[in-house]
Amino acid sequence: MGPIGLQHYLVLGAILFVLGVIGIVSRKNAVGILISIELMLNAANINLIAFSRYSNKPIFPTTMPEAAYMDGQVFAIFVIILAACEAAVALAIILNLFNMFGTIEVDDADTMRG
Amino acid sequence: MAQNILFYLAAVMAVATTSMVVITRNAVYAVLYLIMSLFAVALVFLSLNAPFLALVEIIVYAGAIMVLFLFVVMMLNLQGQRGDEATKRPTRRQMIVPGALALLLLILIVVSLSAGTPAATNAALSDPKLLGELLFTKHYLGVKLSGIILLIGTIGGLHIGRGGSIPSTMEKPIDDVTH
Amino acid sequence: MGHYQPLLPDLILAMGATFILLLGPLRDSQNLRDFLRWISLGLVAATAATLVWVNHGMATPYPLVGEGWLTTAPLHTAFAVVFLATIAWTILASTVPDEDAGEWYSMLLFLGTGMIILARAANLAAVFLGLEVLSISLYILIAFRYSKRSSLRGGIMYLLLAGFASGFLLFGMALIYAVFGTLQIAEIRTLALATDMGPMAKVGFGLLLVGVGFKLAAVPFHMWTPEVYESSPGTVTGLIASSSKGAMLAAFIPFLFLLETHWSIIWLFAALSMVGGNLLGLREIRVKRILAYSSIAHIGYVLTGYLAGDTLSANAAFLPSITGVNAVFFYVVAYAASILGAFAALGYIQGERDLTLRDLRGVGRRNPVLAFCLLIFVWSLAGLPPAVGFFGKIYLFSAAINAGYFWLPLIGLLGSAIGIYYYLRIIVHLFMMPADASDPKVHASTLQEWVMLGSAVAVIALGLFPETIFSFLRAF
Amino acid sequence: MTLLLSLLLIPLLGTALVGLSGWVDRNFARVATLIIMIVDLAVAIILMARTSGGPVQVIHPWIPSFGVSFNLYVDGLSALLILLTTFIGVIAVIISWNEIKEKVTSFHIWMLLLQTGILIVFMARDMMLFYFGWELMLVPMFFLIGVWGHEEKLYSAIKFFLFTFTGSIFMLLALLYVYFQHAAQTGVLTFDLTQLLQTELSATAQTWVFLGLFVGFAVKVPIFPLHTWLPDAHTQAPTAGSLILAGLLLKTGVYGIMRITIPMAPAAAVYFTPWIIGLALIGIFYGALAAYPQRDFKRLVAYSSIAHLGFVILGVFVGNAAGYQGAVLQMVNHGLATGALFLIGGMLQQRTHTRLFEMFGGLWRQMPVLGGFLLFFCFASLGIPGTGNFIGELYVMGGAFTYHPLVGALTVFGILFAAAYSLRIFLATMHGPETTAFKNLPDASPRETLALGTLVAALVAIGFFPNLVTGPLYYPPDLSVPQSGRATTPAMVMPVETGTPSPVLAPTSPPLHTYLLPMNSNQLSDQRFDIASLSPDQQEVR
Repeated sequence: MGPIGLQHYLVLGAILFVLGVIGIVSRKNAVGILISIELMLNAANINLIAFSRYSNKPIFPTTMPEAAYMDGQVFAIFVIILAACEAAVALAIILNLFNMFGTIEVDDADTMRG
Repeated sequence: MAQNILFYLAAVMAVATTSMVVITRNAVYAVLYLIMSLFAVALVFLSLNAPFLALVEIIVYAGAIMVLFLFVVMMLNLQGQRGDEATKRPTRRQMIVPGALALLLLILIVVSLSAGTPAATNAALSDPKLLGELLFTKHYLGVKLSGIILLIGTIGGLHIGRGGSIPSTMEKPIDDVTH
Repeated sequence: MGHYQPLLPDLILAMGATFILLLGPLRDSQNLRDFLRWISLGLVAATAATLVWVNHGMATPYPLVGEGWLTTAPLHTAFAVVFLATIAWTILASTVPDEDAGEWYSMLLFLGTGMIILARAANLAAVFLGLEVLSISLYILIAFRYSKRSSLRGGIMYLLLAGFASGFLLFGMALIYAVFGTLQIAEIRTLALATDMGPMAKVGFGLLLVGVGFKLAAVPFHMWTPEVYESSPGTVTGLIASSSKGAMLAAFIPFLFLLETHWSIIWLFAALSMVGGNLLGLREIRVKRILAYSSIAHIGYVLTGYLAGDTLSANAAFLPSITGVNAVFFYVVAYAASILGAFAALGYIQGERDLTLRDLRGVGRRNPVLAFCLLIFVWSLAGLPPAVGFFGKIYLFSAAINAGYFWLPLIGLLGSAIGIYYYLRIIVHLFMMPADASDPKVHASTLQEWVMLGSAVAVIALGLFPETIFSFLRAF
Repeated sequence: MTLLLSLLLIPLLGTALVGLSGWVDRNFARVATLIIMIVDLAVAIILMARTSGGPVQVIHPWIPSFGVSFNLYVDGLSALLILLTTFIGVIAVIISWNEIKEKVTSFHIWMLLLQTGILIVFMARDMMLFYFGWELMLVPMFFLIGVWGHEEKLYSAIKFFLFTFTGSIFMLLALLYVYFQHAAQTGVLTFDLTQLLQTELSATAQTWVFLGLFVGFAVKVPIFPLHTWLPDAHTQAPTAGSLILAGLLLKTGVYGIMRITIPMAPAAAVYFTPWIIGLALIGIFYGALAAYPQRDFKRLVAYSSIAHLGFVILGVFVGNAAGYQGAVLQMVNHGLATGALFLIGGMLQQRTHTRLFEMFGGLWRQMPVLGGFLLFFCFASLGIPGTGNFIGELYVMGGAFTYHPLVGALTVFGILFAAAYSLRIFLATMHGPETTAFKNLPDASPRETLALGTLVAALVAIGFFPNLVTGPLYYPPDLSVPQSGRATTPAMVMPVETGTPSPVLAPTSPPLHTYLLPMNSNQLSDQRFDIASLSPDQQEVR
């Protein structure tokens, strides 16, 4: 159990990402799918931030521009903002759909299997 | 070593809770597990010396977004439609895509683990000040775009969330979500 | 000011959109609503003009602006101007839904902002954020008629699928960032071309391609298309099919170095889309879905052009003027001109329920102008002269042949021969079938009819003088 | 040259005029179209005269970045077919005068657009322009059949469209291949046929190019296994549509084979000649056999077209002067005679609302004039002396015998078969017990008499002066060629005696070779296919 490296984080991210994908494909209702999308975005965030820490020795040898190693963290902030907005719009639609028509199943005709 | 312990703790917790998110058929539980998962991921961020992101994760993600989720799910429950999943399990056919993807990523994991473990550096980047500076210098366009996204999200939520209340000619207005 | 000057176009558009939003309360009077339309139009025009102004006369290597977020390369600027034109067209041609409280034009302008950012993105974060501005605006535009179930369903469905796609895109980007250590696409390109990129980057780019495939609705990621197209307002459907995909295509141009390693994936996307899109449409009777399947096929054609790449490959040094990317540009213009009009026309005809081929009967007699325009657009989509779609297809397949692909153009041409059938069905129902008892309802204002006629004439004119589009491109 | 442009622009801009006049009154649209067609015919006649001094060409840049130019080129063969086009255009308008009662204006607009497309095909020297015109022909024809056709118009229209379009795809791929090969070899981007013909293609490449082009054109001709769209389209189209289909659209296919396919891949053409001659013979017999038992007047004539076009293809591919001339003669004659049969079928249908033979019978008594015309065109169709068809078939036969006696003999049998179905048309309608279903059917109106009479005159004229048709083929291919090149006009001499028969299946049999393969000559490519450039021993034949 050596020191923790970039790979460990990437593995963690990958596992969470796959769990998110499984969640999306196995669920039918809008809220469930939305939750799984959040999982995927989150998994990507782990990767982005992990790199910030291990930036001066990336897997691919490169000459780093100054402070590019922080880009991942900045990107992660943007992703969180985006997740918030997407959730807000999605929940508004879901709520409205439910209020007016009484269902949140989005998958009547099996049309949106990924 | 402390980082090791922190990482494994957080990682196990994250994987476990996330699995529960996917497995459970109860929407409220799913959201609650997701919140736990987000806390675990925040711990992962901490282990990466990114305290600012860890806080943002907890405050914004777990605190605001997830509470919104919870609110909606509970409201749906209140009105008789449970946000839960139908009882039927996914069929084998539906599991092909994630299965294949999981396999693909497994290969990736093996390959990248065999590439060796670089040592951790960049201790300095726990500094939120640097992050702030970067946000408003190098990435100011991103901040601007995030602002636009937030604005659009607000307008969109407001517009669509207006439901059937305006204009009055529309069918079946909802006056109260709890009726 | 000097620092912000390169970003002036984006600022004008975004601030203009906010301004329109503030004018929202004026909506109650018809005059003021018209006023809003013209203001929005003016804003789009101003943006386009500024865009050209700040970007003209750039020399290679094209400088990046916005601290490396946006490129000033002429091709991308030209793409952005084209997308602004589609937005302007939509502002003119769209019927504002009853549910509008001043957000409609504002949302269209925000959509335009997303497009011009995405089209000129020079780093991964810009691609992602531009795409999200675009996507979120589209969710709202699709679900805009919140009193209609189909509209809300379409909105949530597009949102979930686009979110899913974003997840792949983002995870791919994260892996790429982890490997190369930079978000700048140009740097990634240099690094990736310098040596063998390794398995992790390949997986990253693969996930990126899956995300892009979802957004473009390439087979096998096309499932959402018919449903979403059906439930959106006609003009918005046109935008989804034309410039929102077009912006993604433009953003993908800097990634074309992937042809070295990932060409087989793109090849597969293209072939499957051309076959699948054309076959799936054959049995469909709902018109918007027919065009949705046709748009899948068209994405296949475009990807065929992409395979030809942005530069000429070594074995094809004899067609200097038509690279794959130029052909794609031509096609995006041609396709946008045709599909926007087609969906808008269907939108005017559409009643309460889904529009079927049957509903088209009698439109030729009842509203000959609209039917004639629809004929021209469908003609162009089918790729028949003298409409512009004809040369669009020829250029794409020429570029592919030029780059040494043979089977793909053959598959594409055979696919388009299959696809001709459903275009012919539309024409047959428009002109050659007696109307049922009830006449179709057509709601088109005079302005809208003129806009349609104008774009029909443009489709023919561009088809007769296709060089115009290349001259336009060269002017940047 | 403004002549060529005006030939195209008159019908194209005429659509606007027709649209305007049709807005005022539907009869104005008819009159306007007729005037436009007549003016176009006049221009075509002038062009014909002009062409005798050498080919007329006009080149404008069109899409320079793609090597496409607006390149029109008219030599004797083109001028001949253009003349036929404009002539049949006039007849088509006259004949639709009473038949088309709905959507008159749009009918005539489509007619004019169709004429434009056909003219582009016959005039284009630039292959992209050619393809442009080729596809442009489809849509008006689709509308003519689909809107103004008979019972199963939609099925027929779609079938027609899909067949032709699918065929044209292979043609496009082949053209693009040659275009890129040419660009790779010379560095010049051009779709100019003259230059594309200079491309050196390997044997394999020639095979594929030939097959691609041939399939594209063969669908239109149509050659045997690709013919199934034709009976439906011809039967269901309105009279004018059938006339144009038979008279012109089928000829565009043959023209494409003569002008593009064979010169582009001469070696492959030689290689495939026996097979194609086999298909042509099958077409001749299949068309005749399938025509005979038909119950539907127009369907019978449609099948007979397959047989007639078999003769044309045979003439083209036997590869000698006689066959070539015969093919061109048969193209023109078939356009006139079969077109006329379709006209009569349309007239009968207009009067009786049926096309079925069992409903007819003994109509001669009621309509002697029309019956007389029918008799003449039936005889023309079976090729009696005095009509152009006789000369054409004679030439083709001669060419076939030169190629191989067996082929010649089979051709003779084919002509005998033609007699059977041609006579059946006449006997089943005009002779026999008089039908009780129809009384007091009006005879041919003056307008109809005029249309049919013109066709009779044309056929008889060709029958007695075949060099009206074959003469233009000897127009100098280029002004650089001395005038003496056309000194000898072809006499009505049968070239049978002198030709050396070649083994049927030998891919390198001499006749086709000798005039198809001046690959490295610096002569203009047209000459490869022109009688003027035949090898000396073959010129003696004349």
